[in-house]
Amino acid sequence: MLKDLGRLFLTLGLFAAQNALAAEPIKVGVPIALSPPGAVSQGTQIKDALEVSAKLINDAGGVLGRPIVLIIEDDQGIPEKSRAAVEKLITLDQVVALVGGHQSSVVLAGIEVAHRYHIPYINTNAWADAIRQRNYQEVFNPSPYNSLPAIGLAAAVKALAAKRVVTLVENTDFGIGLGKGIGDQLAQTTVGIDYKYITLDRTAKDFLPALLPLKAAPPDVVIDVMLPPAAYLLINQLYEQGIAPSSKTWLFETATGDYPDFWKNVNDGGNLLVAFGPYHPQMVLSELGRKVAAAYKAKTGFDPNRLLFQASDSLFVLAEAIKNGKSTAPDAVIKALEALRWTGTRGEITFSEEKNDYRYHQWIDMPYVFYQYTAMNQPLADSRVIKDVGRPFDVSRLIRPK
Amino acid sequence: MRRIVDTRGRMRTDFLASLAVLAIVAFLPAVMTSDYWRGVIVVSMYFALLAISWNLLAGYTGQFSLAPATFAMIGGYTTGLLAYHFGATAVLGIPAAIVVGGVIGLLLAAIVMRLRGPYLALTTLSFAEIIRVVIANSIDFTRGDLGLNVPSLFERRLTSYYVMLAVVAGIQAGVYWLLRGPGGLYLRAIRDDEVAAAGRGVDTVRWKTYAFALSAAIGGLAGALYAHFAQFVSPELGLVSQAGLVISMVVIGGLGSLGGPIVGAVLVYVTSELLREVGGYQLIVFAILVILFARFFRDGLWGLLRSGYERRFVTSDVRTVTAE
Amino acid sequence: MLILDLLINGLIIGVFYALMAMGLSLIFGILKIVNFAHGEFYMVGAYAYTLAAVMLKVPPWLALPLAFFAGAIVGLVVERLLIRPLYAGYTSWGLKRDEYAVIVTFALSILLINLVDKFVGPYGIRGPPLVGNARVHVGPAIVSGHRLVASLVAIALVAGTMLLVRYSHWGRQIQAVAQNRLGASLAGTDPARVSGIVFALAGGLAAVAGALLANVFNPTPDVGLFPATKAYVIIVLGGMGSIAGAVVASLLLGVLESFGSVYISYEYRDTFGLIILMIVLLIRPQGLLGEHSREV
Amino acid sequence: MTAVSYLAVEQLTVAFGGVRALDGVNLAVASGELVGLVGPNGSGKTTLVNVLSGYLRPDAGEARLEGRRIDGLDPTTLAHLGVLRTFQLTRVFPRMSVLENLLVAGCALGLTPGAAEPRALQLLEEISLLRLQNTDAGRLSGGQAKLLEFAACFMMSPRITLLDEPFAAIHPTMKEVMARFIRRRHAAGQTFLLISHDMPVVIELCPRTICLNAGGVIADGETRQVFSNPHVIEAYLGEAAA
Repeated sequence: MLKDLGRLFLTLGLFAAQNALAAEPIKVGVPIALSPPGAVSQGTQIKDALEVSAKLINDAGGVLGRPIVLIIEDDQGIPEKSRAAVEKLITLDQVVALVGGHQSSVVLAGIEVAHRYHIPYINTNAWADAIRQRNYQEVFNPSPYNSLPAIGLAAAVKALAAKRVVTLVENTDFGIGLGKGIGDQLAQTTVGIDYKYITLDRTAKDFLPALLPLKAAPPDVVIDVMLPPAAYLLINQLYEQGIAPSSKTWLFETATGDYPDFWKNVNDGGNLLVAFGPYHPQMVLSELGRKVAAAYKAKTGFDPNRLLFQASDSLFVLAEAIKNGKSTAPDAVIKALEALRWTGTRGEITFSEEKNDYRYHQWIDMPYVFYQYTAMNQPLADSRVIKDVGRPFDVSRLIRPK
Repeated sequence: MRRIVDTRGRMRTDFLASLAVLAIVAFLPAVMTSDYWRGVIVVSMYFALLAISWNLLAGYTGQFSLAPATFAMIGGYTTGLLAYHFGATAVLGIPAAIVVGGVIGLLLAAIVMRLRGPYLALTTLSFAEIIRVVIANSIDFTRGDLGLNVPSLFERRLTSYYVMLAVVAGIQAGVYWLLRGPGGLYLRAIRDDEVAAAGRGVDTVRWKTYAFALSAAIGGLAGALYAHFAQFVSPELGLVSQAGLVISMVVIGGLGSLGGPIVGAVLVYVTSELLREVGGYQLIVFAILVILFARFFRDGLWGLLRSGYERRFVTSDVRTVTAE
Repeated sequence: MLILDLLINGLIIGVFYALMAMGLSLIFGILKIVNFAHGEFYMVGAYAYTLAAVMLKVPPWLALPLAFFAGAIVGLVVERLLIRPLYAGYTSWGLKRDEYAVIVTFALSILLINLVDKFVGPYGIRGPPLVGNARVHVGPAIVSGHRLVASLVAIALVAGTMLLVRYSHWGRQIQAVAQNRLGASLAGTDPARVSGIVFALAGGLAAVAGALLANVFNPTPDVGLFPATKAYVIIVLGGMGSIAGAVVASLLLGVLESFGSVYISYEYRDTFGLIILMIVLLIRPQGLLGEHSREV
Repeated sequence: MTAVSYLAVEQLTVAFGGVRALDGVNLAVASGELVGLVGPNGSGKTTLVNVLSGYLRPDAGEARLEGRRIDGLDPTTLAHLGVLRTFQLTRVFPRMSVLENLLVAGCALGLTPGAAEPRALQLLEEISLLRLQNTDAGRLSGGQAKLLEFAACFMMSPRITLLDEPFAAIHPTMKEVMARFIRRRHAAGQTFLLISHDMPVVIELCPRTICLNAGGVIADGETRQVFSNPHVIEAYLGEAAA
């Protein structure tokens, strides 16, 4: 209800801006999950972030003197719905590009449509390498990619000298991809590690049946590769069963720890959890990054988080590319994006040309950290950085659960 | 001037009227140039096929299956998997989808043959869920929840538009042909009173099996066509809520009438696209509509239109019985 | 001690299934219809509990009965508005009884889910636990403290309901109507009133199940689908309309799923019950513990 | 004497749980007979008809039609063998027109729609429902429905017709139409087994009557004698007393 009113006012606001600038707006499509079973909290953060960024751009006079208008479609995190949404945005709303995409399976369906209509698609938060491996020239990835945490986690496992590692992955391209990826990295870096990943249904409610065997034979490391709300259920059930975090078992987490509603849904389970973070408050931000963070805090009251920066980077690189290419024509935008070398919220963004595995059109050297919560309800800022940007995983900083 | 119309006469009128509706749809593209809205109509034709197939089973045979969407999913995956694993084209995929759908329909018929009312509903619901869970979890074979990309059939949207329309018209004609013959009598007899039908010599087992298989085959065809149009299939196609959508279409359009399913499908789907802008109230609206129709206008929109028409042109003795 | 864990958790889940299934079974018993909106009674309870506790800061132990009443009221309203026509002079050849029941309860479920999705929001909110301590050691086994307490409450409710149906005045009326609607009404029991009672009771029980599990399965608009499907399986296994049967079947299913998902297949665990349901209906349409009914 | 064993029932037994609804029933009906089947409530009349028409499997014993075993066959098969019945609670197809109700029966038993229609219209004429041929059967009065259900048995001339309480709760004039119809068919050589509570009608219509009690035959013979048979009187009085 309110959500819709909000959306209504937003559009009105943008029309105002449009009239102010008296120029035809640049329509940007935003297919994201705003209702279940999608990762709604992701969708909402991305939505807020994009709206904040669009406002910053428009207040600064827009792009080529034209305002950016976001056209948001709820895809419920369902590939089928996303396909339809992207189709609608392109054919009906005639958007010049798509941003905000998250959840790999959904994006994989979306980029097919974008590719068919040859419309640039900027992937905000879909990690699956499969997206890059399609080698679609329309698709650009300022988002994290599975190989990034995979490499980081393998290093961490090695540093911990862990022998048995179990990854719990959601049944999506993101989850399964990362589950396999970690295995490959472990195989390369370390010898003699007993590794397996268990696929969980992200719509399931009760994971105990899958967890109890772990309880019987506790591994050294459990890695959670799920998205909320499933991730929250999983973390709670892992804790309540005394599986992890525990004196025997570390709990690692890849995509949930820095969500604004993390502590609302997770109690004791979150304490002493070690998480992968494409962003951490202790990271140095660019000037733009600080501006965005401030605007976001002002709008939502939430502290900045990785999705904020990923989302605004997606919109900013698009705006930048249109500026440089002096056109919204697909080919011009794509060319400009490929040539782009520009400092975003967390560092200089470039898209690799190398058509190899996860590399194509990927911002490869994106900064990331590992951090550990050392108390319940601890703000992200106070959490302890275990692996800082460009540094190795520092076991000595970890606190072992009792 | 008023004429007396027997049931067959009424059926003919219904059939012609439904063709008229399709004719209107055929002329739409002249005024409706947006590719998107043409796409919407294509999808509503997909739902029309499902609605027809379910109406044949529930409306005319009284077999209240909750698995109409399941056969669409089966059809979609048949052609999708053939393409994914063996690179087969639609030319093979679509017939395969019809056959596989039909065969699984036979299987379901065998399972539910002795079941009625709530038992039938529960069993078909379980059947639907089993198929969906299996497809959604056999990740290595079906890519599970992630869905499957399916090669497109026609480059031009207008082609898909008219092909889909033609298929609907063809199926509608086929169903009409079946219903106006003795087969139609047997199915409706089974719907009204299976026990009595058997006692009068109707081979209830055989005709129920036909109904299930036919309905399932149509569902398979619909799913396959949709998959090639959308170029994507996922277990979403078989969700219980999808079945709910199909049922709503038929109930609002008119359960057990020839035209109801088509009108219901187009109306419900197009409205839901329009309401989408207003932010997802469509399902609330439809749920309420369905309850109201089931409660007060049991013959649906089509029934209302027809009784209006007959009150005007036809002597009263065959008028629909909603009045009671 | 894997076996022990599986057994305990299977039984715990089973008890919650029972809360769902008993109501569904009661409804089927007196009206011979399946309520396809039963999962939404559960959902209503889950939200009533969580919102009361989180927004209004009602202590969990008070929010619990609150949830019961919320569910009971919804059940009562549904019965009055939608189910009455089934037996209160429902005369139409246009739409048969079963069909009406399926359509209406089906639509009702879609309606309730989307109403909540719209007006409360799609986010999962975690219900507060009934006990602070998140996990307790029972001998060798560790169990979630909340689950333990919740299941104890559930056991009490299940037992209470069974006693109520068997011995109380209302209970006897319910049995009477279930056995012979006409006879009961001749004997001076008002079937309509009994149906009202049954729906209220069913709604309440399902709602409490939702409330008790709100801390384990964060309530979302579609949270009811999963327990409802289980309840369908159970009433068929238990013999449609048999309360005791439903309870036994609930525990069986809980344990079966718990073991099956470890020893047979985790991915396909949700199909076990459904497959059994189909097999049972195939060989014994009246369910495992149900008794025969004559055709002509 | 093959005629005697036209319909032969031997040691037929049906048990529901502990209760024996039919307990070793023996009876024979000759071709062209019109036999009344009477007995107090729960004596097993309807159960017998349900077995003969295939709606119930006997637990023991057998039933033969012209020497062929018919017990355990399903209703459809039996209908095709010419065993047709009506139901105590009338069963018509409510959402089909009166005409269609007859067409179903005709086509199902092998008539082409072309051949079935005139036959149906003629029957409707006979039971004076022609006027209502296009009305939904669900809107007929109880009596009209019974007549329709009855007529449906005669789309193809049956081998034997089992009538379960055809006179129950119908208007006297309807009763007359029904009785006339039965008499005419009987005269034409049709075989009937007629369950009825309505003594006068049975006495008037049926030359021969069989009386069941507690699942067994207690009297079988010329109708008036059966009704004067002490066991029969006692059975009915017993019921009255109860």
